[in-house]
Amino acid sequence: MSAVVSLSNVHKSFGAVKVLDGVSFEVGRGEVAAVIGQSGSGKSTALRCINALETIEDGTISVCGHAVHDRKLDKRELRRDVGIVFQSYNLFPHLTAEQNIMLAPTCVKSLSKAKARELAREVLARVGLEAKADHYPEQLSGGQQQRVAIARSLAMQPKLMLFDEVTSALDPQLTGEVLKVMEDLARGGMTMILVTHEMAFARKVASKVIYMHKGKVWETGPGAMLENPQTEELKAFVGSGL
Amino acid sequence: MSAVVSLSNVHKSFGAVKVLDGVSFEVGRGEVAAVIGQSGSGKSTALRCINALETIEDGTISVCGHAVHDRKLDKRELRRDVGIVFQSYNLFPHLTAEQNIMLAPTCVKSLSKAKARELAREVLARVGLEAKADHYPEQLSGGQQQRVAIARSLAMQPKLMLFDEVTSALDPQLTGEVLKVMEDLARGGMTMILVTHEMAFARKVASKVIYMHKGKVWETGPGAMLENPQTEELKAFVGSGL
Amino acid sequence: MTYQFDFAVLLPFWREFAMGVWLTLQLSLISTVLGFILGTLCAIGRADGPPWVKFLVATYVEIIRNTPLLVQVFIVYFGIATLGIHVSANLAAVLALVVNVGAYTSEIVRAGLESIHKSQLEAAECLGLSRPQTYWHVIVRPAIERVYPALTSQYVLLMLASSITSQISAEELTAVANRIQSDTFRSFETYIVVGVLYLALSFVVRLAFWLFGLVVFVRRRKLGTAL
Amino acid sequence: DTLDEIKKRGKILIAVDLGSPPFGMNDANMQPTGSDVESAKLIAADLGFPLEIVQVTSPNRIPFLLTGKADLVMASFSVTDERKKVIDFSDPYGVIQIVVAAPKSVAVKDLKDLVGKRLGTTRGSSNDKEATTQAQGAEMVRYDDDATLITALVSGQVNIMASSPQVMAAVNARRPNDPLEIKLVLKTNPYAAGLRKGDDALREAVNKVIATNLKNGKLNEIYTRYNGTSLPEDMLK
Amino acid sequence: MPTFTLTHFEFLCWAALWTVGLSAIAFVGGGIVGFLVALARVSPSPVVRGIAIGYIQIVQGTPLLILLFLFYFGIAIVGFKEVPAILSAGLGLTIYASGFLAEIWRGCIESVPKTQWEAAECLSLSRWQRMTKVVLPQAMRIATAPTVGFLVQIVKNTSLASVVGFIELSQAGKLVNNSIFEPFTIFIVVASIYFVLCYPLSTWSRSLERKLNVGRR
Ligand SMILES: Nc1ncnc2c1ncn2[C@@H]1O[C@H](COP(=O)(O)OP(=O)(O)OP(=O)(O)O)[C@@H](O)[C@H]1O
Ligand SMILES: Nc1ncnc2c1ncn2[C@@H]1O[C@H](COP(=O)(O)OP(=O)(O)OP(=O)(O)O)[C@@H](O)[C@H]1O
Ligand SMILES: [Mg+2]
Ligand SMILES: [Mg+2]
Repeated sequence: MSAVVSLSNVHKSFGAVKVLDGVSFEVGRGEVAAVIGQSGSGKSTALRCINALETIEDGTISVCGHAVHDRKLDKRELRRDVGIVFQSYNLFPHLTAEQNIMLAPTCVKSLSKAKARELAREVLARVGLEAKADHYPEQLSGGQQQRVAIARSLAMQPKLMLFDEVTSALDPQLTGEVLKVMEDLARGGMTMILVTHEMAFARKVASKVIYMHKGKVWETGPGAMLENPQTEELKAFVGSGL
Repeated sequence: MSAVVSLSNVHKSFGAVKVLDGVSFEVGRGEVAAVIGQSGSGKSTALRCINALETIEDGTISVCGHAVHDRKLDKRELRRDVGIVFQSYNLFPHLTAEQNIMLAPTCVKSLSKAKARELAREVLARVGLEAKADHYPEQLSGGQQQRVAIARSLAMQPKLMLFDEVTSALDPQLTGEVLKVMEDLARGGMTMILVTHEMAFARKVASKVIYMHKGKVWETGPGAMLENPQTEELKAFVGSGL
Repeated sequence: MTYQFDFAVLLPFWREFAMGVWLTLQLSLISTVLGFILGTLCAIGRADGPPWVKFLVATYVEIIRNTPLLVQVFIVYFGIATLGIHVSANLAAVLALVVNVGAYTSEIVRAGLESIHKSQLEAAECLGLSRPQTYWHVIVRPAIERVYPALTSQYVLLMLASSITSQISAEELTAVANRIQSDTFRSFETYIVVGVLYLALSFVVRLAFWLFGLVVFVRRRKLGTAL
Repeated sequence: DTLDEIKKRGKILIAVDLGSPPFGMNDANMQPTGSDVESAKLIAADLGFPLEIVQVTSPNRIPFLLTGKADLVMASFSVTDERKKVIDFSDPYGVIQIVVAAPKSVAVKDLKDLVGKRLGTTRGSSNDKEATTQAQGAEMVRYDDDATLITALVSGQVNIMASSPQVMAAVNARRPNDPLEIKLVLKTNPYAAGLRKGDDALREAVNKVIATNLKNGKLNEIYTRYNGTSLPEDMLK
Repeated sequence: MPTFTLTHFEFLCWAALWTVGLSAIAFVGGGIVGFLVALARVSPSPVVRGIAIGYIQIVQGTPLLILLFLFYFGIAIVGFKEVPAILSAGLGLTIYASGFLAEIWRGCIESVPKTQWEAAECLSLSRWQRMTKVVLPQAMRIATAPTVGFLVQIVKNTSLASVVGFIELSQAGKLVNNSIFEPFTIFIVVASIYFVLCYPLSTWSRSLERKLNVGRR
């Protein structure tokens, strides 16, 4: 089984609202999957389930060999393998960029301060922010904050990265900066799942596109499927989304 | 001298920032002057100086016969003659629409409650809001709030009305409601100065357009001047603004 | 007004005043540190503990906040004696002050904890931080930074309130004042002097907190945000 | 002067410390009682004025008098030279000893044995002053009033006291198992009513009443009733 | 040996009435003085503002105990000899409360946006009219919760009036203890009475605060 992530018949509700209604898909090693769909279709929830931020009611989720649906799951082990980046950055405001990045390696992997600092410089360089190591989040632009957040995840050397609309709070120029970093990652062979509204980006980078609608996976296929939608819903969505 | 408002070589700084750098213009009785210009060019500040909300460092301002630059100016007398409406409405949240309007006539002009109420109904009718007299600001839409703010100024029967971007917080439909009221006022012969981003409205209503740039009056002329800008700056501004 | 003021009478007592100031400072410092620890633990317990801890802390906070410190001091001093434990007045004073200020601290810190957004917690969780690590690095520290000004005010009030412990024989500043005024019969002058000393003390305490804040909250220093 | 003022006012204000049994305290119905209270009633009656009792504690007795909140202080107010500098005293109407008392188990033979021991007393009282000067090296534990001192002794917060035998009696009534006993007598002080300096007319009047009532035994009766012993012979003549 | 009886409880309850009375005096007096100080604190004149700041600093930087002593003896020194304890204790507490209430209310006044002041100014309202018709009505809504909260502090702090001989609840507790010597029982009862007085106020204050926050959202 070469699938890094595999969801099978996943169900999830918030109260009376059915948010995931039998979702199944697989993402293989080195693949870049783009999840698209209307607001409220359950994209974020699916991502959060993969990272065990939400518990599911039915179905199975396997991520890098961890059985995420299992109640006995060791979440901390799972999260050594999975990095996630949110739309709202969620940097720690009281720590500098560098300290934000160093926190997890020192706490979780027990790296020495010096080693962790070295690592931080390295990942900051990868996102093009060596110069901002000592800046606090509020001193950085949105795009820079988002890149620090990506660097923070990268520092844990995850096998899988999840991105939830990481560019939708940014203006076009800042969006460009962040997308560039993600493209680099994709080229470097990182397995990635990204929820995105950037159709152009999805088409360019994604090896697999997952279209969600009303809590279901409505259509799956390669990037090219966006040019030739099979269902009415995707047709409407792509028509409006571009 | 038929000028209701006349500014001559007005200077004003905030700390080290020069905001008004020798501003001069005149507005005659019954004229409608539109002040346009980029963000930060000093439009609002000029308006606030006319109403003595800011003190100036140099130059003279005469408004309806009051020497506004004079330290001994009786501000309350000035403000009986000048009404101002802000972008953010600034209605009093603890009073109903009617009470908002009645406040100044009863306090300042010592009108009886009954007279003031009659007056309030009258001006509310002029802005098309008779039905909303008993509503509190938070029960009104943005456009309705803005119209109540205009009515509140009108109730003092000012000789001059100042409007500072009164529509920029509103969506197009609400903007239309407010602009209609202002058009009516202009037709009624009210002297008005309006800071606005609505070029189309300026062109249609204004008898005089004042283009400000970097704290200076860059160009002045009739509404038609917008079709035929003399300076590079106005050309660029009109080009982008439309 | 026929009263003749005479502050010179108090001069020979400067050593006593100084001793009183010293004990007041000691009482305040110790109760501040211990009260802070107790209060922070309670706040965490109330925000994130099992139901019985929540209930316990809530009860503790409500009882303390709705009864006078004076009565609490008496209950501690005579209450634990009734149980057969005999402690010095200073220890009893510290105990009462800690119990008192712990409740107030817990309410302040709780407000700070609640102001930390849930997404911060999730971010730490997703980085694989354990619960205690998350608490320390991501929640407690920024929360305290946020409520630091409120805490400062509370601990200045604590310093002032420590005057009550003169009632159970702690020889702090107010006790010294009471003794000196009955020696010199210059009550008005004595209390004026002591009032001024307390004002100076509260200034010193505020200053100390400000300096401490500069050292501990690096970000505020670097960004120049007021404490 | 004060006597005129009393006449004008139509009542006399006498300060009594209700926190120092048996001189001043509350009975089971929370009414003021004690030898000072009864003496004050007697003196007020003989002076011919209705009495109003003003409550004081030992540290604030003198300020009360000096600031005119009371005309007369009758609060087991020992006559000392220092106090005489600031206020006047009437003739004594009682005596009070300053003693060091401790349980049997504590060995105290002379002042040296007190070094390093904790000695409970009432802040600002003459007991406080006497013990502080005589028992050098002892640690003084001062409470605001006798009531708190007694509570502290009964609850065992302190074990040795420098106060009056009357306080000791009050303590012993509440700790029958391990009673205190008198170890040292530091001083025997006559106590008297305190007045503002220069209130000579009032002092004369009060002195006359005290002399009469010492002679007719009424004051001694009151003293004996509350203190368990009678006044010294030489005061009664 | 007498024990704690209904008589004593009754005595304590009567004393609690004095606590309530003293609190009322402190609250009303402190409210009036505090209101004036709060107005002075936001006055346009730097001198008036400075005096108000100084007053608040001094009151907030001195222990209530010392304030009470100062007033108790100070009043007599300036010549009012027969002022009853309740008045001088009331005065001390009034000054104390005014210092804190002034600061609370200043915060509420300043939390009314500056644009409201400007709007009122532009309608030609006088400074007094701006304050009373526009700012205060808005500030008052914000002020209720912290004010009620501070009322709890006042009720509790009247216990310190015992040190100047005023017989309120705490002093009554001491007196009862004096005659029956059950410190633990008595002070627990005393604490309970305070709790009964204060708890409803705290709860009320908190519910007001919640309502306000909901309203703002
Ligand atoms: N914690 C929650 N409690 C209740 N309902 C929730 C919660 N989180 C999400 N939902 C609901 O679940 C549905 C799906 O949410 P989800 O965030 O997964 O959508 P999405 O596809 O990510 O949309 P968007 O593009 O707007 O982010 C929505 O209707 C949302 O209101
Ligand atoms: N109270 C103030 N203190 C300091 N600087 C100010 C203040 N008010 C305005 N400024 C500065 O003065 C300049 C001019 O401001 P002004 O509000 O007059 O511009 P404007 O033309 O109205 O712009 P906009 O279209 O954005 O409203 C700006 O650079 C602004 O930052
Ligand atoms: Mg989403
Ligand atoms: Mg503007």
